Amino acid sequence: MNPVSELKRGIWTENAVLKLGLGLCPALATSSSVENGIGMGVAATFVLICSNVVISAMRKIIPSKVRIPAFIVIIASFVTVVDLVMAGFLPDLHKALGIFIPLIVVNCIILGRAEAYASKNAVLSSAVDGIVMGIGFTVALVAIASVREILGNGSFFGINILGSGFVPMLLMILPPGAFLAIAFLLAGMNQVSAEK
Amino acid sequence: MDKTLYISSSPHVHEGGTTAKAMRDVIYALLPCVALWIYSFGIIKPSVVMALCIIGCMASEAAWEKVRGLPITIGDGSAAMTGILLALNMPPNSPWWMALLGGVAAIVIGKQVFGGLGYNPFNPALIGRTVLLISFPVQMTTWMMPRTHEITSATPLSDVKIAVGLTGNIPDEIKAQLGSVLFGGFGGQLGVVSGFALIAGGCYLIYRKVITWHIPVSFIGSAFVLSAIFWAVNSSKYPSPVFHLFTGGLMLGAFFMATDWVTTPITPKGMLIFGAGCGILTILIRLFGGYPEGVAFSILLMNSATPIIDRLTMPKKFGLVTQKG
Amino acid sequence: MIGAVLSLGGIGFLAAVILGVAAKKFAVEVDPKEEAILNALPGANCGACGYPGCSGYAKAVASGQVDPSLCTPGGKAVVEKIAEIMGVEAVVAEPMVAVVCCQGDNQKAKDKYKYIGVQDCVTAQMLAGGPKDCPGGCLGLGTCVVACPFGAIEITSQGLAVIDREKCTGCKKCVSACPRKVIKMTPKSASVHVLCNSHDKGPQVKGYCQIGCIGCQLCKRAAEEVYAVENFLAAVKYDTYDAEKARAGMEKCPTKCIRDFADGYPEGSTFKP
Amino acid sequence: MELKTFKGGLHPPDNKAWSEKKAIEVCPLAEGDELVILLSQHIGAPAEACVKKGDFVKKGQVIATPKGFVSVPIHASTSGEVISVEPRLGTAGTKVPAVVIKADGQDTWDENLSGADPDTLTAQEIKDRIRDAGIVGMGGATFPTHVKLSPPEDKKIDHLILNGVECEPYLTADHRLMLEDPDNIIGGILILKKVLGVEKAIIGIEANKPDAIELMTKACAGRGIEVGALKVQYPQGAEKQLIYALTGREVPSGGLPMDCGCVVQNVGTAAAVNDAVRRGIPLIERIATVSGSAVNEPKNLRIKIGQPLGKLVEFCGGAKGELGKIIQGGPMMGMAAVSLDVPATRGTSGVLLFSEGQVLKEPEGPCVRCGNCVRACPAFILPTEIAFKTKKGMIDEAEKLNAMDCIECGSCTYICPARIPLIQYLRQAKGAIIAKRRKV
Amino acid sequence: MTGFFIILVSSILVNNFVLARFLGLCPFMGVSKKLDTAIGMGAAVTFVMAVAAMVTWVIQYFILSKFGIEYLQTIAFILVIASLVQLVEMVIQKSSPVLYQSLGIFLPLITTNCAVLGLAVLNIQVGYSFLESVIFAIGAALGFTLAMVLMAGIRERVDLGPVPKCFQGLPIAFLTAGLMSLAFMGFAGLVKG
Repeated sequence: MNPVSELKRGIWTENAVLKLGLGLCPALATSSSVENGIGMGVAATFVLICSNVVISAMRKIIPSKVRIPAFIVIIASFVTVVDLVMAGFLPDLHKALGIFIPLIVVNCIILGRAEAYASKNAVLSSAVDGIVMGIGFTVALVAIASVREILGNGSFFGINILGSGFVPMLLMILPPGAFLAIAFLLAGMNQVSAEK
Repeated sequence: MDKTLYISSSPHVHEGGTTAKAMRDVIYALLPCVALWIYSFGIIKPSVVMALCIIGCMASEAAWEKVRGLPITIGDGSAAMTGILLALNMPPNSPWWMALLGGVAAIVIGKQVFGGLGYNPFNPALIGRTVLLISFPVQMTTWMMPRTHEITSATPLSDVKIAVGLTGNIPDEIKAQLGSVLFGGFGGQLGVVSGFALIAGGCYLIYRKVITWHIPVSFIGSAFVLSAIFWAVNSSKYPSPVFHLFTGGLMLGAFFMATDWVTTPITPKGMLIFGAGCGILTILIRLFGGYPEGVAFSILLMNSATPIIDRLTMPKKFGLVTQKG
Repeated sequence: MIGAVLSLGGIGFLAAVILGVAAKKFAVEVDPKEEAILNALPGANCGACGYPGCSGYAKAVASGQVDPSLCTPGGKAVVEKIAEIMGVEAVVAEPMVAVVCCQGDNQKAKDKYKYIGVQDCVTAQMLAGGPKDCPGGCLGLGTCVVACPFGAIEITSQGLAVIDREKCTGCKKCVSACPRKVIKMTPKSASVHVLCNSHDKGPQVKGYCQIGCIGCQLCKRAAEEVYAVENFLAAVKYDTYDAEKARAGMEKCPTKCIRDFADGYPEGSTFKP
Repeated sequence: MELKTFKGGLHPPDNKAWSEKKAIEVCPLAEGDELVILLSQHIGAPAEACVKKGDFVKKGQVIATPKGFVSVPIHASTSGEVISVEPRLGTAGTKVPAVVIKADGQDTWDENLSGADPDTLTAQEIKDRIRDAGIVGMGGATFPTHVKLSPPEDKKIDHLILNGVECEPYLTADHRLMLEDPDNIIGGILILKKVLGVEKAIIGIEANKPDAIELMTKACAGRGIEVGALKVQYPQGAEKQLIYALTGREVPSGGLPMDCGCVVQNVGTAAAVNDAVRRGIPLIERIATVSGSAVNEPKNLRIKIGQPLGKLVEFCGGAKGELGKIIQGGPMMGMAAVSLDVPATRGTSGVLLFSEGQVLKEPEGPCVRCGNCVRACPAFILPTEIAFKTKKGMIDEAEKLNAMDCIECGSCTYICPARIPLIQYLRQAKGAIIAKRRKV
Repeated sequence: MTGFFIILVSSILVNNFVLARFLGLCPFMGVSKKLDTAIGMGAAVTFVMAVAAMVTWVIQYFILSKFGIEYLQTIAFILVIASLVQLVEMVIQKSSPVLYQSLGIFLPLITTNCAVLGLAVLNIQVGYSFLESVIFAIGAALGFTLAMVLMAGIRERVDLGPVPKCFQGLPIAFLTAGLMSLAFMGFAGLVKG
């Protein structure tokens, strides 16, 4: 297993958000600032890695008939852990992400990886899969969030970078801006991969 | 056979109209309003805004088509028309970059992304305006007083909205002014300064058969009826129907934006529903919504319902009626 | 802690019991073979098998009454896979490709009239029998291009339909789409074909096309086993095809209406042999 | 005068002034002229030639016999020698079976033809005479008349409608016929009324022919025939629209006029019926308008079936300027011909020559959804939606949008600012739907 | 009564689940290609949401709160919703094959529809009463359906148009959704709350 190619797979070729169209809800909802995006990305990555490991370890003892409910319960447990940890240590971020923390449970990426990868592969490679997929998700979130924060607020990671002369385009941090940003990002990705 | 002839499917004659001709008609119909608009707000600034909007539209259309290797269609006048309509929807004292940006947004995300003329589901000019309104609420609501050119953020609609929001009633001093709405004297969108020019332009379009009466009549009619009902219930809180019709962008919307061919229903019945929906939503947003003006939103909302309306109002084909006698 | 375990366990248990009972009570059978076959099929829904889409064909094969070798686009691999699922022996038919039997592009063939209208061969054919003077020639308006589910057909810069022999899967969609029946199915192994579809007599053909078959019989004389001439139109006998002999006949053709695709595609095509 | 009309449609400039004042002239036929008589000049099974090369035929003699019920015989239009029986270039631009006669210049009638008093004949005998005379709808559709006159038992017919609308621009043939030969028309109407056993007969005439309305009203007075003046609106002369305008009845979708108790006949057909029954003359001649921007002298002609279009044009002073298009029939529904060698048929109501500059060459643009086609459509369907679906090959969708109800009047295409050949897409859709239905 | 009305209007128009709250985007994008399926999906979501709102409300207040284990909310809710959806699917498949044909295919999609879980969590966060929860659920589902039906209508048209290659598929769908969301901004402030 080549870590570079794996990473490339997670970030580019099989990027969950930008290539496969998974995990869209949090990608749009929590990308109004780069900070939120990273917070969401890290939280989801954590859940992804843990659930991948546990499911991979238990893949032989879970009967295939009830595997989906079992997966969901495992994922939900980790989400609860993240929820509690964030509430305790990062109350502001927890508040900003709000309902989308519990909603990590139904993030299709996580269940998708569990079903497509972790339930068929060994623990170690499942963990790596979780890491790269999580990084891919985080990268996508940061990309969307960067566009939105820079255009919509004139800042990056909370730091004003475009100076005071810039009039922020409020639209970009509002819901329509999220849709437009991801639309153009996706189109750009398509264009780049078509030209390759 | 020495010479090959032309062969095509019947009919072999044509009425003569082209899309470009119709677009030109719309531009002609707008000219009086444009002239009045520029005149009322002091020639130079509004002219620059108008020019930049048109340039933004036409240049982005040409550039987009050039990049995609398509035939350049700015000659059909539709981009220019979008630019003019966009300008009429903006404060005459807008900053230059806003006019340009509005034009680009209108053409790129409002039209070309969908494949160009004929395929856009939303009115490009209104997309441009709404993007600007939401992005730059301050700049987009900094109006000028006609003739005096005094900078103000007040329009009759926002005055009423603020007053009602604060006190629950329209104060008498504002009420006294509302009567003069027909004759201008207020800051704000085009409707204030040239309501009559817009009506004349609209009638010209109907006469030229570019548009039909359905949408303007049902738009204005439903807005009138609904606002009249509210006014009759409580005239101290809700302004009169005449006030509603002649303020903001209602006339412009009813004659020029809601009648946009591409984004509105094709069946006459659908057009009536479309117009009525626009009128009702406009009044509801004005009276109860967060924004003082609702014409642009209501038309965009109805644009999104156009395919459904078209489907629901498909005419009953000939010969489907049950035989009488 | 105990409350948590108990209640969550309770909810889980309850849900499991309900689902378990429901699964028994509401069980609906699905043929696993059908699903396996559907997964094995290419999923192009091209209809070459004669069934409405891949799922229709999967159902038919699973019922055991239909030959598993009807999927031409899938080729040998798919047939073998299906045969394996069904537990029968695979019989793979000789792969076929479609060929546009015409080289009369807008340089070489005369037009009957100037056509204005919908760019579609079927529609143009309805108007005075199509703009080409030749009654069988390719109209080049691209109805077959639209019909091809595999993107294997292009219209050359000179207005002639050409089929890529590599991309063609033999699904016959173009054959039924063409209003002039100028596309024919041929064995993929044969690369020499008579590219003309006019049954008119020699002088008439010469009148409207520089590259049409005039029925002169020269190819037949050079290679009797490979060529036949019927109704003033030469044809390759694919049953007794032989590359060398076919080329011998091809070289004799005075109008060059016989082409070996190994030498290249007609002028203006972007396809490479 | 209150004018009746239908819903939808439009009003193209009629350009009738060029020929409406011109009296009908006989298009001459000289010795040695070739007449190409196509064996399929009607809707239905083609007739089968019963003469062979070298035979001498007389004017009015049967040269091809009908095959099947929906078919009619074909007659020689003049006397002369059959020089070949072979496929010739036909109206549709392809080669179709034809009998070619070389005129002997004598124009000798077949002596076996004889007329009869319709009052002494039964309905069936009249119908037989009509069929034997080869009479078909003269409006251009060329549906065999005897079939139209034989509705099934369960269809009660109470209206005979005569189509004198001539809503196609340029054409004035029916107009002139009504002005010059009203008695022949009325005679035919009376025969048709007797065959159908109906009390009520209405002649529909568009208001742009006031002289014809006046004349026909006067001539019909007291003979149980009404004249209905109609608004000038295209396609007023389409069967279903005409019935609606005159009676307020709608022909059911997918049905025929007889399904609402009506039979529609062209005025020209009525005249031909009169000739056939009373005088025994088969359908070998008809009135046609030769007009258009590329004709020197537009005229109304009495032509012989089988005369090449070129002869007709020649008699009208020939073509002028650069010829771009030849149209058989009217400009709205007529078919473009590939050459002037194409012979006139029983359905040739007009020959229009358009100059090069008049040919519509604008490329098809994107639909801007102006809705003009929807408002113009007399069948109340959505032409542009159907065209759009057809373009994408979505034939089932097109069928759901009632593509089959299109009457191909061409109004949508005439009015379309994007110059989309809507009607061609509709024909494509209809063809595909029919093919699909056959397959199922 | 006005309270219910406000909840309804707010959840359908102002805070539309899809266009303003970004909930349920996956099925929104996936199922809005055709109008008929969009309507079917809308009906299925409405039904499931209403039932889920009721069940989760009961669980929250009669089990989780009783035992003081609110932190298990996520696990309990998702468990219940997943089972519920599967149960509904099985029942429909057996009892009405016709309904299953038109509706059933959407049911598995609903399990991972964050709108359902989001709704359940929101109900508890806002502290709605049982009846309010149900009203909110119905409003949210209607809003979801409305957005999806409008979207499907537009997409049926847009997808047939000459959309630039790189925008085909998801990008143009997002762009359309963005413009719809833009239009729905007009409802902002329509009701306070």
